[in-house]
Amino acid sequence: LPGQFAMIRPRSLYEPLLRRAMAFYRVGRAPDGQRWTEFLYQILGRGTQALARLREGDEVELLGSLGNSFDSNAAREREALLVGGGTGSPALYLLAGSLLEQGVRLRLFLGGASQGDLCGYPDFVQLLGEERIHCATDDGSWGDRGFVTAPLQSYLERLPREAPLPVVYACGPDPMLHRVAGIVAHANVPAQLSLEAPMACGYGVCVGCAVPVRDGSPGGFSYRKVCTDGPVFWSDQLHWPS
Amino acid sequence: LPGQFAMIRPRSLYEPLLRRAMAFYRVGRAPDGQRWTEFLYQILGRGTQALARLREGDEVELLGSLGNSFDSNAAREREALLVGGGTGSPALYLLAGSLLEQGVRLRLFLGGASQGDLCGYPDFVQLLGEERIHCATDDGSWGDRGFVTAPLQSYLERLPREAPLPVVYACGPDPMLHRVAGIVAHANVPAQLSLEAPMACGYGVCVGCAVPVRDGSPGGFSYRKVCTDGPVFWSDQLHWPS
Amino acid sequence: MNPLPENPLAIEITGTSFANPVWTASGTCGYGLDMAELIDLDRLGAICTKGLSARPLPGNAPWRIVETHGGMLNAIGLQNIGARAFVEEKLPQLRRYQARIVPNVFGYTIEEYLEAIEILETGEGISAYELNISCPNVKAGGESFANDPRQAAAVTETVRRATRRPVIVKLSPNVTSIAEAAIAVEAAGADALSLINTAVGMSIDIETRKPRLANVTGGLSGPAIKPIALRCVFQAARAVRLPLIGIGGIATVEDALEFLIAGASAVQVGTANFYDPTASMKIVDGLASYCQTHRLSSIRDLIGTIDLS
Amino acid sequence: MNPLPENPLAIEITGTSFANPVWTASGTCGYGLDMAELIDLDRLGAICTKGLSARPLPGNAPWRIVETHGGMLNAIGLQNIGARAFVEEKLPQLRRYQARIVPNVFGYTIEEYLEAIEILETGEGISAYELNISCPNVKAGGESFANDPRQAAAVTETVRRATRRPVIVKLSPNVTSIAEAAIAVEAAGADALSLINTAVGMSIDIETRKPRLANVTGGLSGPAIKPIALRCVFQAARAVRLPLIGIGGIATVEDALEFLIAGASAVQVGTANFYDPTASMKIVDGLASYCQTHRLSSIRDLIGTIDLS
Ligand SMILES: Cc1cc2nc3c(=O)[nH]c(=O)nc-3n(C[C@H](O)[C@H](O)[C@H](O)COP(=O)(O)OP(=O)(O)OC[C@H]3O[C@@H](n4cnc5c(N)ncnc54)[C@H](O)[C@@H]3O)c2cc1C
Ligand SMILES: Cc1cc2nc3c(=O)[nH]c(=O)nc-3n(C[C@H](O)[C@H](O)[C@H](O)COP(=O)(O)OP(=O)(O)OC[C@H]3O[C@@H](n4cnc5c(N)ncnc54)[C@H](O)[C@@H]3O)c2cc1C
Ligand SMILES: Cc1cc2nc3c(=O)[nH]c(=O)nc-3n(C[C@H](O)[C@H](O)[C@H](O)COP(=O)(O)O)c2cc1C
Ligand SMILES: Cc1cc2nc3c(=O)[nH]c(=O)nc-3n(C[C@H](O)[C@H](O)[C@H](O)COP(=O)(O)O)c2cc1C
Ligand code: FES
Ligand code: FES
Repeated sequence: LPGQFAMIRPRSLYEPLLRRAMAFYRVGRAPDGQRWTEFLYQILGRGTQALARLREGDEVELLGSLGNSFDSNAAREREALLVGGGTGSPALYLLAGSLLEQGVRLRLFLGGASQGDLCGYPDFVQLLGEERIHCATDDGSWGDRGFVTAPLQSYLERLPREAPLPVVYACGPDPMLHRVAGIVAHANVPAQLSLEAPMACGYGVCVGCAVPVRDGSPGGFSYRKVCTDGPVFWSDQLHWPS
Repeated sequence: LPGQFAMIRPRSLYEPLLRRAMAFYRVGRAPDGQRWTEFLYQILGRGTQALARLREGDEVELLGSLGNSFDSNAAREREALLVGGGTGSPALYLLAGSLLEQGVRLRLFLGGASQGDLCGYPDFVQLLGEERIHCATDDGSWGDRGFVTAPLQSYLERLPREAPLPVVYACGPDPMLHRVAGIVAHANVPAQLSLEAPMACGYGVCVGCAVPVRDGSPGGFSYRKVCTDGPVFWSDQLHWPS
Repeated sequence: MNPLPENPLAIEITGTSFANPVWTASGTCGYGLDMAELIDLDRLGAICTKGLSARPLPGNAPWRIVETHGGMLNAIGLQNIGARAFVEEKLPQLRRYQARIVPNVFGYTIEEYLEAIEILETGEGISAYELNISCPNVKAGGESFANDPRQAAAVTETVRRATRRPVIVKLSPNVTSIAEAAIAVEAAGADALSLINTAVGMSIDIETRKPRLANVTGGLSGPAIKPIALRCVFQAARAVRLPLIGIGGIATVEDALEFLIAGASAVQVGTANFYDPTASMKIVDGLASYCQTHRLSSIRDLIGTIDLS
Repeated sequence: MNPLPENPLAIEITGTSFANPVWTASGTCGYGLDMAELIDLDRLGAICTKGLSARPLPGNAPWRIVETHGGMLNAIGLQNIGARAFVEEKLPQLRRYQARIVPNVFGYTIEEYLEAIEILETGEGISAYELNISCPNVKAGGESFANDPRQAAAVTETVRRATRRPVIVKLSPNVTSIAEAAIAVEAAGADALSLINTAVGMSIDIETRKPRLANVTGGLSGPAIKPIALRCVFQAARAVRLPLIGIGGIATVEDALEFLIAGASAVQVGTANFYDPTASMKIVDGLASYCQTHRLSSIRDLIGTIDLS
């Protein structure tokens, strides 16, 4: 389901130990009935370097599908605004596809440090067409210069008052999601955010991936697990440390 | 030089940490003048598994040439008997070649647990011809059943008294070398043994590869480094723990 | 031949029998139930739960984990649902499986340990308690109970008096002498020792210059610490007569065998559950075939057989 | 702009200047000379020699090393040529290089430390001594000097009185409180601390059931222990005012930076020399470019800048 992920690492490699969380990017069924799935990752550290050394035919250890998924029903009768930053963008591809199938109008805001960090851009262009995609890069090498949250914000501000409120789906690094949360709160727009957190297990046993979620407990929040309670949370549920 | 080795591991792999010692198996110069070298290894543990995952074009980190070498002059005017066990055999290939060049008569005794452990057998056959190779395997799957030291011993025993004494060059696991040492001591034949020892550095700084060598010190021996003082020692120098 | 072949993997620890010596370690298998989809809990020797306290605890702020070479650091902050919720919500479900249930228990004072035990005493189907003594003793300047053999003994003695169930004391490697710690808690009435808990470590983000863990320091676990853990088991086996349960970097059957040979009667699989969820099952299978290929009628015949000649 | 740009990597430890904070660790670079073919000894901050004793020592029987996940165990048994042979045969050659020379010194009694120091005092070109206090004190039941802060202080004090050269005391991680150890040797007159030595560990061959090391236990080193080492440096930096030299699993410039930020004034590269002989050179280069990209006029401005806010 859109937003779910798997924990993967190359088979019988000793280091790094922990599997890496990867959102399902594309899935399908081959003519012979075999199911396939595609992940899209950016080479950042030891885990992704190890994945990058794999060659055709090499095996990976994979645990999934894990986590909850985006609620695409929330977009019924509304426009869907997808916001992806860096390695968060791949998580939106399946969602975009299923929203399109449901006939939802949608728009994608893609951000990254530089042009090469706009993960999946060519595939998104094919799926949605360039005119529905707004890009922003920190260095201005593609699209606007600056954070991807800027075009989102100005889009929301320019929406006609009478139009039905859109719904936002976002996935990316914490600082981006924090900004998105501020923008949607101000605009009174509902938003689903898919979080990244350091994960050891991915299936709920290590409690390493904790994120503060508002509730009735004494401190005003308690820790939930991104891997099993998430990775997708409603923006207004999240408690952002100040 | 025959008997020298290199310390190698795949480039930018995190685990295992330590390089593995590998004897130079074959060396040469390509038509374009580039030098090449070949190693022959048996997949045993983590280090050799990692090497086995390399594909054409992958890089390795290599430190060498390291260590001393077999003294092929010792075989002048004599017959040379080469004894290789398991992963020790590759160290003898260059030696065999250079002895042949010097016109030395030679004979090879190859041992291993099973047929597949007779490292380099096909290459040795090409170099020496089958008739000059005696094989022994623990399980009898090729050649004699039993230790490779048995055919060596009976060969030495059947040598005519008046013949000049041969010289033995051996490389293999400790128990084999220990047996060889006993046999050559009994037959009064000189022997050079190339030792294997666990090595961390290979260039003399860790002192992990110690082997007791007879000398005038109080205990009757002191520890030498296999990597820089060896790997080749005269059999009668070595102090075997009882 | 024996007409009723015994289970070669069965072991006994202070009068309680376990189907095999492979347990999952506290904090690495939740309350056991989350593992049920991935492994066969009926084939596990025992489950040590996430550390339970008398009252629920929220845990530390993120980040709580960092990967390191050969291991990971964690500073979860002992987040748990509390002993009462465990007894009421988790225990009834967990009892449906054959794996024995060993709640891991902690407190910040001796009284809190006692409170937690009293709540757990109301639950049925508990085979033993494992006391985590590596947490700070707020009444003794915040030093860990494990850092002072007298404090460790004091907790042990108090809990020992409060229950008839076996009490396993979990030792910390962050001490000058593991033997001294083992002797102290043996004298205080422990029925068995499990060792080791994590080693205190740290990691710094060189860009922000902040500790990577919100808690600054954390506990190092995984294969990186295996040699330390094995040494601790070996030393404890020489110091006390209690059954020992080996923990620390165990991921394969070879690892488990090393600990048994060093003197452990059972082992716990911790961090390996994260990166190889079926590790414990592979170890159970591996031990069974080891017994077969080595003609051991019982894995017990391997315990403590290290050859020092 | 400064017409004579200073060396941004220069550091000073108790009045002695070092061209850079990158040293090679005792026991991992021999007497320095074996490294000369592989690295440029003129570009190294200092060389800590293999541990030297008053008289030569033969060392342990093989096997002396075992590889572990992320590290290795060693039990070399302190094999060395003795302080006298070092002064006569190695020191004159070693002095030709720019790297400062720091003999690592040990003994099995306080008197033996003193004897070794007295011999080394006859040598010229020595910048400081590093005392290895992790070896057994045969006059105190064979426990390591490092295991008892009073014994550690006693060695420090004796050596401190016997020389005008700076005395660096090398701490062991195998203690309950590294802070207590640091405070004790600071009070005894140490000029600087280096930490950590190896962590005691063990490995067993499951086929023979024998320890893999002839010495049974050995010292764990390498990236596996880096988080423990960094924590020790951090804790010592909070406990004492002495300059600290960080050691433990340092293999890259990122590792070195972590230790500097945690409070180390210099670092030593150990096990990494084995599997990446040029590691120390890469770290020197890496620190230089770090200073450049981060606009630091001196690496000293980084020391102890950990941000705990
Ligand atoms: C639910 C989920 C889905 C994900 N989907 C994808 C995906 O589809 N494609 C993809 O490329 N990545 C995805 N990620 C991120 C991925 O799991 C790895 O964290 C990332 O690839 C870095 O791993 P690495 O081994 O390369 O880097 P590491 O060696 O782990 O670290 C490299 C650098 O990244 C930093 N870093 C590591 N983890 C995080 C984190 N969680 N947040 C911030 N910084 C971090 C480290 O501090 C370090 O500086 C996802 C993460 C989650 C939680
Ligand atoms: C000078 C020298 C030259 C060598 N040349 C070759 C060569 O040409 N080809 C080749 O295949 N190998 C050679 N070796 C052996 C090689 O260095 C490795 O030790 C061997 O390949 C095993 O490495 P591994 O990583 O596969 O196994 P590891 O994971 O290191 O260990 C696998 C198994 O082998 C055992 N083992 C490891 N090292 C030794 C040892 N030194 N003696 C006995 N048992 C050991 C371990 O205990 C373990 O059971 C040489 C060794 C030396 C010292
Ligand atoms: C994420 C995590 C949480 C842990 N929580 C606890 C705990 O609550 N109580 C406890 O006694 N030990 C806890 N431990 C320690 C483990 O039970 C075990 O002793 C340690 O991790 C060493 O084993 P390993 O290397 O196999 O992980 C925890 C370990 C990890 C990694
Ligand atoms: C093979 C070997 C020999 C060592 N010998 C000594 C020694 O003689 N004296 C000493 O103080 N430390 C000795 N050490 C410890 C190292 O100097 C260093 O403190 C330790 O290995 C941790 O650093 P590392 O992880 O970078 O190796 C030795 C370490 C190794 C691996
Ligand atoms: S990653 Fe382990 S509980 Fe979420
Ligand atoms: S392998 Fe290090 S000294 Fe020989």
